[in-house]
Amino acid sequence: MIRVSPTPFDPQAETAAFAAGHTEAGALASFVGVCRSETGAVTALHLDHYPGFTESEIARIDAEARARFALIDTLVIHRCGMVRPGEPIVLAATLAAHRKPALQAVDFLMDYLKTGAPFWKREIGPDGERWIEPRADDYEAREQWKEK
Amino acid sequence: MIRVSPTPFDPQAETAAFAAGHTEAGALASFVGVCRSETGAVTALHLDHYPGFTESEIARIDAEARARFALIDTLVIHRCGMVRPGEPIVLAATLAAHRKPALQAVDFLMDYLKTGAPFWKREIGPDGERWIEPRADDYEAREQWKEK
Amino acid sequence: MADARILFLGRLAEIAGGRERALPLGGPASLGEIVEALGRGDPELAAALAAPSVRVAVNQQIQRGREGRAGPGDEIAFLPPVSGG
Amino acid sequence: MADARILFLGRLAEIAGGRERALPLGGPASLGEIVEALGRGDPELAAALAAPSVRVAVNQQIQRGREGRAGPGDEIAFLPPVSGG
Repeated sequence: MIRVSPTPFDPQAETAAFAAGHTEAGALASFVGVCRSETGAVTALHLDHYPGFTESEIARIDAEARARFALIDTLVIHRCGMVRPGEPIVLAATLAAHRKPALQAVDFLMDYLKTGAPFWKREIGPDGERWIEPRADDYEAREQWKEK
Repeated sequence: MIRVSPTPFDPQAETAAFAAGHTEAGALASFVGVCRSETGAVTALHLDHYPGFTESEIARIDAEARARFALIDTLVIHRCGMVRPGEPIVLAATLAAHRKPALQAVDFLMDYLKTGAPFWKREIGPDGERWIEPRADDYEAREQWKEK
Repeated sequence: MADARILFLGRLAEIAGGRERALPLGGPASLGEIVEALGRGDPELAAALAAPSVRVAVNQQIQRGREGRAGPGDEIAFLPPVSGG
Repeated sequence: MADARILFLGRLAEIAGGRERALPLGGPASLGEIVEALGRGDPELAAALAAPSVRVAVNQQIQRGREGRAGPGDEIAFLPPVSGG
Protein backbone atom coordinates (compact mmCIF):
# COMPACT_ATOMS: atom_id res chain seq x y z
CA MET A 1 0.00 0.00 0.00
CA ILE A 2 1.16 3.53 -0.81
CA ARG A 3 -0.05 6.68 0.89
CA VAL A 4 0.93 10.34 0.81
CA SER A 5 -0.25 11.82 4.08
CA PRO A 6 -0.78 15.57 4.72
CA THR A 7 -1.08 14.87 8.46
CA PRO A 8 1.19 13.12 11.00
CA PHE A 9 1.01 9.32 11.13
CA ASP A 10 2.00 6.72 13.73
CA PRO A 11 4.60 4.44 12.08
CA GLN A 12 4.31 1.67 14.66
CA ALA A 13 0.51 1.56 14.49
CA GLU A 14 0.72 1.53 10.66
CA THR A 15 3.33 -1.23 10.74
CA ALA A 16 1.26 -3.33 13.16
CA ALA A 17 -1.83 -3.00 10.92
CA PHE A 18 0.28 -3.86 7.86
CA ALA A 19 1.75 -7.01 9.47
CA ALA A 20 -1.54 -8.24 10.92
CA GLY A 21 -3.08 -11.12 9.07
CA HIS A 22 0.02 -12.16 7.13
CA THR A 23 0.60 -15.42 9.04
CA GLU A 24 3.03 -16.81 6.45
CA ALA A 25 5.42 -13.88 6.70
CA GLY A 26 8.52 -14.82 8.68
CA ALA A 27 10.19 -11.45 8.22
CA LEU A 28 9.09 -7.86 8.74
CA ALA A 29 11.61 -5.12 8.00
CA SER A 30 10.96 -1.42 8.28
CA PHE A 31 12.56 1.98 8.15
CA VAL A 32 11.25 5.26 9.54
CA GLY A 33 12.82 8.58 8.52
CA VAL A 34 12.20 11.24 11.15
CA CYS A 35 12.45 15.02 10.95
CA ARG A 36 15.44 16.10 13.03
CA SER A 37 15.61 19.37 14.94
CA GLU A 38 19.40 19.63 14.33
CA THR A 39 19.55 20.95 17.90
CA GLY A 40 17.17 23.81 17.16
CA ALA A 41 18.42 24.80 13.69
CA VAL A 42 15.28 23.31 12.11
CA THR A 43 11.83 24.38 13.25
CA ALA A 44 9.98 22.64 10.40
CA LEU A 45 10.37 20.89 7.08
CA HIS A 46 7.93 21.65 4.26
CA LEU A 47 7.38 18.98 1.61
CA ASP A 48 5.86 20.15 -1.63
CA HIS A 49 4.52 17.39 -3.89
CA TYR A 50 2.67 16.95 -7.17
CA PRO A 51 -0.61 15.17 -6.37
CA GLY A 52 -1.23 12.18 -8.62
CA PHE A 53 2.23 12.21 -10.14
CA THR A 54 3.94 11.75 -6.77
CA GLU A 55 1.79 8.72 -5.94
CA SER A 56 2.34 7.12 -9.34
CA GLU A 57 6.13 7.59 -9.16
CA ILE A 58 6.20 5.98 -5.69
CA ALA A 59 4.09 3.15 -7.12
CA ARG A 60 6.72 2.61 -9.84
CA ILE A 61 9.50 2.38 -7.24
CA ASP A 62 7.36 0.01 -5.19
CA ALA A 63 6.66 -2.19 -8.23
CA GLU A 64 10.39 -2.32 -8.99
CA ALA A 65 11.07 -3.52 -5.41
CA ARG A 66 8.41 -6.22 -5.71
CA ALA A 67 9.90 -7.37 -9.01
CA ARG A 68 13.44 -7.58 -7.60
CA PHE A 69 12.82 -9.18 -4.19
CA ALA A 70 10.70 -12.10 -2.96
CA LEU A 71 8.17 -10.06 -1.00
CA ILE A 72 4.75 -10.82 0.38
CA ASP A 73 3.68 -7.19 0.76
CA THR A 74 5.02 -3.65 0.99
CA LEU A 75 3.95 -0.44 2.70
CA VAL A 76 5.14 3.08 1.92
CA ILE A 77 3.75 6.13 3.72
CA HIS A 78 5.25 9.53 2.94
CA ARG A 79 4.38 12.85 4.53
CA CYS A 80 3.66 15.99 2.56
CA GLY A 81 3.07 19.49 3.87
CA MET A 82 4.55 20.90 7.09
CA VAL A 83 6.49 18.39 9.20
CA ARG A 84 7.72 19.22 12.71
CA PRO A 85 10.90 17.88 14.37
CA GLY A 86 10.27 14.42 15.82
CA GLU A 87 7.51 13.63 13.31
CA PRO A 88 8.02 10.75 10.86
CA ILE A 89 8.60 11.78 7.23
CA VAL A 90 8.60 8.36 5.62
CA LEU A 91 7.85 4.74 6.52
CA ALA A 92 8.92 1.86 4.27
CA ALA A 93 8.02 -1.64 5.46
CA THR A 94 8.21 -5.06 3.81
CA LEU A 95 6.90 -8.53 4.62
CA ALA A 96 8.68 -11.59 3.25
CA ALA A 97 9.19 -15.25 4.00
CA HIS A 98 12.88 -14.66 4.76
CA ARG A 99 14.95 -11.86 6.28
CA LYS A 100 17.35 -11.01 3.42
CA PRO A 101 14.75 -9.98 0.81
CA ALA A 102 12.79 -8.07 3.47
CA LEU A 103 15.84 -6.06 4.58
CA GLN A 104 17.27 -5.54 1.10
CA ALA A 105 13.92 -4.32 -0.23
CA VAL A 106 13.65 -1.68 2.52
CA ASP A 107 17.18 -0.50 1.70
CA PHE A 108 16.30 -0.41 -2.01
CA LEU A 109 13.02 1.43 -1.42
CA MET A 110 14.74 4.09 0.67
CA ASP A 111 17.56 4.62 -1.87
CA TYR A 112 15.04 5.04 -4.66
CA LEU A 113 12.60 7.18 -2.69
CA LYS A 114 15.45 9.49 -1.65
CA THR A 115 16.41 10.31 -5.24
CA GLY A 116 13.20 9.49 -7.11
CA ALA A 117 10.11 10.29 -5.07
CA PRO A 118 8.69 13.63 -6.31
CA PHE A 119 8.90 15.76 -3.19
CA TRP A 120 10.59 19.12 -2.78
CA LYS A 121 11.91 19.79 0.71
CA ARG A 122 12.31 23.18 2.28
CA GLU A 123 14.00 23.42 5.67
CA ILE A 124 12.64 26.21 7.86
CA GLY A 125 14.74 27.48 10.76
CA PRO A 126 15.22 30.56 12.93
CA ASP A 127 17.85 31.79 10.43
CA GLY A 128 15.68 31.42 7.33
CA GLU A 129 14.82 28.76 4.80
CA ARG A 130 16.72 26.55 2.37
CA TRP A 131 15.85 23.99 -0.28
CA ILE A 132 17.20 20.47 0.22
CA GLU A 133 18.36 18.29 -2.65
CA PRO A 134 19.74 14.73 -2.47
CA ARG A 135 23.46 14.52 -1.64
CA ALA A 136 26.06 12.90 -3.90
CA ASP A 137 26.10 9.79 -1.72
CA ASP A 138 22.31 9.46 -2.14
CA TYR A 139 22.78 9.23 -5.92
CA GLU A 140 25.69 6.81 -5.45
CA ALA A 141 23.56 4.59 -3.20
CA ARG A 142 20.96 4.38 -5.94
CA GLU A 143 23.56 3.63 -8.64
CA GLN A 144 24.86 0.65 -6.69
CA TRP A 145 21.62 -1.24 -7.27
CA LYS A 146 22.20 -1.08 -11.02
CA GLU A 147 25.35 -3.20 -10.80
CA LYS A 148 23.56 -5.94 -8.87
CA MET B 1 18.86 -2.60 25.48
CA ILE B 2 18.91 -6.39 25.38
CA ARG B 3 16.19 -8.67 26.67
CA VAL B 4 15.49 -12.39 26.53
CA SER B 5 11.76 -12.78 27.01
CA PRO B 6 10.02 -16.01 28.09
CA THR B 7 6.65 -14.51 27.14
CA PRO B 8 5.26 -12.96 23.93
CA PHE B 9 6.14 -9.32 23.28
CA ASP B 10 4.65 -6.60 21.06
CA PRO B 11 7.40 -5.51 18.64
CA GLN B 12 5.66 -2.30 17.58
CA ALA B 13 5.00 -1.18 21.16
CA GLU B 14 8.62 -2.02 22.07
CA THR B 15 9.90 -0.12 19.03
CA ALA B 16 7.74 2.92 19.84
CA ALA B 17 9.03 2.99 23.43
CA PHE B 18 12.60 2.59 22.15
CA ALA B 19 12.30 5.47 19.67
CA ALA B 20 10.53 7.83 22.09
CA GLY B 21 12.70 10.58 23.45
CA HIS B 22 15.51 10.32 20.88
CA THR B 23 14.71 13.60 19.11
CA GLU B 24 18.08 13.74 17.31
CA ALA B 25 17.59 10.37 15.61
CA GLY B 26 16.68 10.82 11.95
CA ALA B 27 16.59 7.09 11.21
CA LEU B 28 14.88 4.13 12.84
CA ALA B 29 15.41 0.71 11.27
CA SER B 30 13.97 -2.54 12.57
CA PHE B 31 13.55 -6.20 11.82
CA VAL B 32 11.05 -8.63 13.32
CA GLY B 33 11.45 -12.38 12.83
CA VAL B 34 8.14 -14.15 13.22
CA CYS B 35 7.36 -17.83 13.83
CA ARG B 36 5.79 -19.22 10.65
CA SER B 37 3.16 -21.95 10.62
CA GLU B 38 4.52 -23.33 7.30
CA THR B 39 0.85 -23.90 6.41
CA GLY B 40 0.22 -26.06 9.45
CA ALA B 41 3.49 -28.05 9.48
CA VAL B 42 4.65 -26.14 12.57
CA THR B 43 2.51 -25.96 15.70
CA ALA B 44 5.23 -24.42 17.87
CA LEU B 45 8.90 -23.58 18.10
CA HIS B 46 10.78 -24.21 21.34
CA LEU B 47 13.85 -22.09 22.07
CA ASP B 48 16.23 -23.46 24.66
CA HIS B 49 18.79 -20.96 25.97
CA TYR B 50 21.55 -20.72 28.58
CA PRO B 51 20.54 -17.98 31.02
CA GLY B 52 23.31 -15.46 31.64
CA PHE B 53 25.52 -16.77 28.85
CA THR B 54 22.87 -16.10 26.19
CA GLU B 55 22.43 -12.49 27.32
CA SER B 56 26.18 -11.85 27.45
CA GLU B 57 26.75 -13.28 23.96
CA ILE B 58 23.94 -11.07 22.56
CA ALA B 59 25.57 -8.14 24.35
CA ARG B 60 28.87 -8.91 22.57
CA ILE B 61 27.12 -8.92 19.18
CA ASP B 62 25.36 -5.68 20.09
CA ALA B 63 28.65 -4.05 21.17
CA GLU B 64 30.24 -5.10 17.87
CA ALA B 65 27.37 -3.43 15.96
CA ARG B 66 27.78 -0.22 17.97
CA ALA B 67 31.52 -0.24 17.29
CA ARG B 68 31.06 -0.71 13.54
CA PHE B 69 28.18 1.67 12.80
CA ALA B 70 27.35 5.24 13.82
CA LEU B 71 24.37 4.41 16.05
CA ILE B 72 22.51 6.36 18.69
CA ASP B 73 20.94 3.32 20.34
CA THR B 74 20.06 -0.33 19.76
CA LEU B 75 17.34 -2.70 20.94
CA VAL B 76 17.39 -6.50 20.77
CA ILE B 77 14.55 -8.60 22.18
CA HIS B 78 14.71 -12.37 21.71
CA ARG B 79 12.11 -14.91 22.78
CA CYS B 80 12.94 -18.08 24.67
CA GLY B 81 10.61 -20.96 25.56
CA MET B 82 7.58 -21.99 23.54
CA VAL B 83 6.72 -19.72 20.61
CA ARG B 84 3.49 -20.10 18.60
CA PRO B 85 3.01 -19.37 14.88
CA GLY B 86 2.46 -15.66 14.34
CA GLU B 87 4.39 -14.69 17.46
CA PRO B 88 7.60 -12.64 17.12
CA ILE B 89 10.84 -14.51 17.81
CA VAL B 90 13.27 -11.63 17.57
CA LEU B 91 13.25 -7.84 17.26
CA ALA B 92 16.37 -5.88 16.31
CA ALA B 93 16.02 -2.11 16.09
CA THR B 94 18.53 0.70 15.67
CA LEU B 95 18.41 4.48 15.93
CA ALA B 96 20.94 6.59 14.03
CA ALA B 97 21.34 10.06 12.58
CA HIS B 98 21.30 8.65 9.04
CA ARG B 99 19.61 5.77 7.24
CA LYS B 100 22.57 3.72 6.00
CA PRO B 101 24.15 2.93 9.38
CA ALA B 102 20.70 2.22 10.85
CA LEU B 103 19.81 -0.27 8.10
CA GLN B 104 23.25 -1.87 7.88
CA ALA B 105 23.40 -2.38 11.64
CA VAL B 106 20.04 -4.20 11.65
CA ASP B 107 21.29 -6.45 8.82
CA PHE B 108 24.54 -7.07 10.74
CA LEU B 109 22.74 -7.78 14.02
CA MET B 110 20.45 -10.32 12.35
CA ASP B 111 23.32 -12.11 10.55
CA TYR B 112 25.26 -12.39 13.80
CA LEU B 113 22.28 -13.33 15.97
CA LYS B 114 21.32 -16.04 13.48
CA THR B 115 24.66 -17.84 13.78
CA GLY B 116 25.91 -16.58 17.14
CA ALA B 117 23.08 -16.06 19.62
CA PRO B 118 23.02 -19.06 21.99
CA PHE B 119 19.57 -20.48 21.35
CA TRP B 120 18.65 -24.01 20.36
CA LYS B 121 15.50 -24.28 18.27
CA ARG B 122 13.19 -27.24 18.15
CA GLU B 123 10.34 -27.22 15.63
CA ILE B 124 7.24 -29.02 16.85
CA GLY B 125 4.64 -30.19 14.32
CA PRO B 126 1.90 -32.77 13.89
CA ASP B 127 4.49 -35.16 12.41
CA GLY B 128 6.99 -34.86 15.25
CA GLU B 129 9.89 -32.65 16.21
CA ARG B 130 13.19 -31.60 14.71
CA TRP B 131 16.19 -29.49 15.75
CA ILE B 132 16.97 -26.47 13.59
CA GLU B 133 20.50 -25.32 12.88
CA PRO B 134 21.61 -22.33 10.78
CA ARG B 135 21.74 -22.96 7.02
CA ALA B 136 24.86 -22.63 4.90
CA ASP B 137 23.70 -19.25 3.60
CA ASP B 138 23.32 -18.01 7.18
CA TYR B 139 27.02 -18.72 7.79
CA GLU B 140 27.90 -17.13 4.43
CA ALA B 141 25.92 -14.00 5.31
CA ARG B 142 27.96 -13.68 8.48
CA GLU B 143 31.25 -14.22 6.68
CA GLN B 144 30.54 -11.36 4.28
CA TRP B 145 30.87 -8.82 7.09
CA LYS B 146 34.48 -9.91 7.66
CA GLU B 147 35.54 -8.72 4.21
CA LYS B 148 34.09 -5.28 4.74
CA MET C 1 -6.97 31.29 -27.28
CA ALA C 2 -7.48 28.72 -24.47
CA ASP C 3 -5.23 28.22 -21.48
CA ALA C 4 -2.67 25.60 -20.58
CA ARG C 5 -2.17 25.04 -16.86
CA ILE C 6 1.42 25.59 -15.77
CA LEU C 7 2.75 24.16 -12.48
CA PHE C 8 6.02 25.25 -10.88
CA LEU C 9 7.16 22.74 -8.25
CA GLY C 10 9.55 23.24 -5.37
CA ARG C 11 11.92 26.22 -5.59
CA LEU C 12 10.60 27.08 -9.09
CA ALA C 13 7.40 28.35 -7.44
CA GLU C 14 9.47 30.88 -5.52
CA ILE C 15 11.24 32.05 -8.68
CA ALA C 16 7.99 32.21 -10.69
CA GLY C 17 6.21 34.04 -7.88
CA GLY C 18 3.51 31.38 -7.64
CA ARG C 19 2.91 27.65 -7.89
CA GLU C 20 0.40 27.80 -10.73
CA ARG C 21 -0.18 29.96 -13.81
CA ALA C 22 -2.53 29.96 -16.79
CA LEU C 23 -0.76 30.29 -20.15
CA PRO C 24 -2.93 31.30 -23.14
CA LEU C 25 -2.12 29.14 -26.19
CA GLY C 26 -3.54 29.44 -29.70
CA GLY C 27 -2.92 25.76 -30.37
CA PRO C 28 -0.34 23.00 -29.80
CA ALA C 29 3.16 24.36 -29.20
CA SER C 30 6.57 22.84 -28.61
CA LEU C 31 7.87 22.80 -25.02
CA GLY C 32 10.70 25.03 -26.23
CA GLU C 33 8.14 27.65 -27.32
CA ILE C 34 6.25 27.30 -24.03
CA VAL C 35 9.45 27.74 -21.99
CA GLU C 36 10.29 30.80 -24.07
CA ALA C 37 6.85 32.32 -23.52
CA LEU C 38 7.04 31.74 -19.75
CA GLY C 39 10.51 33.29 -19.49
CA ARG C 40 9.73 36.38 -21.56
CA GLY C 41 10.57 39.45 -19.46
CA ASP C 42 11.76 37.29 -16.57
CA PRO C 43 15.39 36.26 -17.15
CA GLU C 44 15.70 34.54 -13.76
CA LEU C 45 12.73 32.25 -14.51
CA ALA C 46 13.95 31.73 -18.09
CA ALA C 47 17.35 30.55 -16.77
CA ALA C 48 15.74 28.32 -14.12
CA LEU C 49 13.42 26.64 -16.65
CA ALA C 50 16.31 26.08 -19.08
CA ALA C 51 18.38 24.12 -16.54
CA PRO C 52 18.81 20.49 -17.71
CA SER C 53 18.13 19.28 -14.16
CA VAL C 54 14.58 20.64 -14.45
CA ARG C 55 12.26 17.99 -15.94
CA VAL C 56 8.98 18.73 -17.68
CA ALA C 57 5.80 16.65 -17.39
CA VAL C 58 2.82 17.07 -19.72
CA ASN C 59 -0.37 15.74 -18.15
CA GLN C 60 1.84 13.98 -15.56
CA GLN C 61 3.97 12.23 -18.20
CA ILE C 62 7.68 13.06 -18.03
CA GLN C 63 8.98 14.33 -21.39
CA ARG C 64 12.41 13.71 -22.86
CA GLY C 65 14.22 17.04 -22.41
CA ARG C 66 12.12 19.78 -24.07
CA GLU C 67 11.09 17.60 -27.01
CA GLY C 68 7.37 17.20 -26.34
CA ARG C 69 4.43 19.36 -27.36
CA ALA C 70 1.45 20.64 -25.39
CA GLY C 71 -1.64 22.65 -26.10
CA PRO C 72 -4.68 24.37 -24.59
CA GLY C 73 -6.17 22.35 -21.71
CA ASP C 74 -2.91 20.51 -20.99
CA GLU C 75 -1.16 20.54 -17.63
CA ILE C 76 2.54 21.34 -17.95
CA ALA C 77 4.64 20.86 -14.80
CA PHE C 78 8.25 21.95 -14.21
CA LEU C 79 10.06 19.71 -11.73
CA PRO C 80 13.41 20.60 -10.16
CA PRO C 81 15.49 17.72 -8.70
CA VAL C 82 13.36 15.77 -6.21
CA SER C 83 14.24 14.91 -2.64
CA GLY C 84 12.10 12.24 -1.03
CA GLY C 85 12.59 9.96 1.94
CA MET D 1 34.22 -35.65 46.40
CA ALA D 2 32.21 -32.52 45.50
CA ASP D 3 30.04 -32.07 42.43
CA ALA D 4 30.51 -30.12 39.23
CA ARG D 5 27.29 -28.98 37.58
CA ILE D 6 26.95 -30.26 34.01
CA LEU D 7 24.57 -28.60 31.52
CA PHE D 8 23.52 -30.19 28.24
CA LEU D 9 22.00 -27.60 25.89
CA GLY D 10 19.72 -28.12 22.91
CA ARG D 11 19.66 -31.61 21.40
CA LEU D 12 22.39 -32.78 23.83
CA ALA D 13 19.78 -32.76 26.60
CA GLU D 14 17.76 -35.32 24.64
CA ILE D 15 20.79 -37.55 24.14
CA ALA D 16 21.90 -37.24 27.77
CA GLY D 17 18.36 -37.87 29.03
CA GLY D 18 18.26 -34.59 30.90
CA ARG D 19 19.37 -30.98 30.77
CA GLU D 20 21.41 -31.03 33.96
CA ARG D 21 23.55 -33.51 35.84
CA ALA D 22 25.82 -33.48 38.91
CA LEU D 23 29.26 -34.98 38.30
CA PRO D 24 31.29 -35.92 41.41
CA LEU D 25 34.91 -34.77 41.06
CA GLY D 26 37.78 -35.38 43.49
CA GLY D 27 39.54 -32.21 42.31
CA PRO D 28 40.36 -30.23 39.17
CA ALA D 29 40.24 -32.33 36.01
CA SER D 30 40.87 -31.72 32.33
CA LEU D 31 37.84 -31.30 30.09
CA GLY D 32 39.00 -34.44 28.27
CA GLU D 33 38.71 -36.42 31.51
CA ILE D 34 35.30 -34.91 32.26
CA VAL D 35 34.00 -35.75 28.76
CA GLU D 36 35.31 -39.29 29.20
CA ALA D 37 33.59 -39.66 32.59
CA LEU D 38 30.27 -38.39 31.20
CA GLY D 39 30.39 -40.74 28.19
CA ARG D 40 31.33 -43.85 30.17
CA GLY D 41 28.74 -46.56 29.44
CA ASP D 42 26.85 -44.24 27.02
CA PRO D 43 28.51 -44.42 23.59
CA GLU D 44 25.88 -42.15 21.96
CA LEU D 45 26.52 -39.37 24.48
CA ALA D 46 30.29 -39.95 24.25
CA ALA D 47 30.16 -39.50 20.46
CA ALA D 48 27.92 -36.41 20.73
CA LEU D 49 30.22 -34.71 23.26
CA ALA D 50 33.30 -35.51 21.15
CA ALA D 51 31.93 -33.69 18.08
CA PRO D 52 34.11 -30.65 17.26
CA SER D 53 30.96 -28.59 16.62
CA VAL D 54 30.07 -28.94 20.32
CA ARG D 55 31.63 -26.14 22.36
CA VAL D 56 32.34 -26.28 26.09
CA ALA D 57 31.89 -23.41 28.52
CA VAL D 58 33.29 -23.45 32.07
CA ASN D 59 31.45 -21.00 34.30
CA GLN D 60 30.00 -19.42 31.14
CA GLN D 61 33.43 -18.90 29.54
CA ILE D 62 33.89 -20.68 26.21
CA GLN D 63 36.99 -22.93 26.22
CA ARG D 64 39.31 -23.55 23.31
CA GLY D 65 38.42 -27.08 22.17
CA ARG D 66 38.73 -29.44 25.18
CA GLU D 67 41.83 -27.70 26.55
CA GLY D 68 40.46 -26.18 29.75
CA ARG D 69 40.15 -27.62 33.24
CA ALA D 70 37.29 -27.60 35.73
CA GLY D 71 36.70 -28.78 39.24
CA PRO D 72 34.11 -29.24 42.01
CA GLY D 73 31.65 -26.34 42.14
CA ASP D 74 32.22 -25.37 38.52
CA GLU D 75 29.46 -25.20 35.91
CA ILE D 76 30.39 -27.03 32.71
CA ALA D 77 28.06 -26.50 29.73
CA PHE D 78 28.04 -28.38 26.43
CA LEU D 79 26.73 -26.28 23.54
CA PRO D 80 25.80 -27.70 20.14
CA PRO D 81 25.68 -25.25 17.18
CA VAL D 82 23.40 -22.35 18.05
CA SER D 83 20.48 -21.02 16.03
CA GLY D 84 19.21 -17.59 17.01
CA GLY D 85 17.17 -14.96 15.23
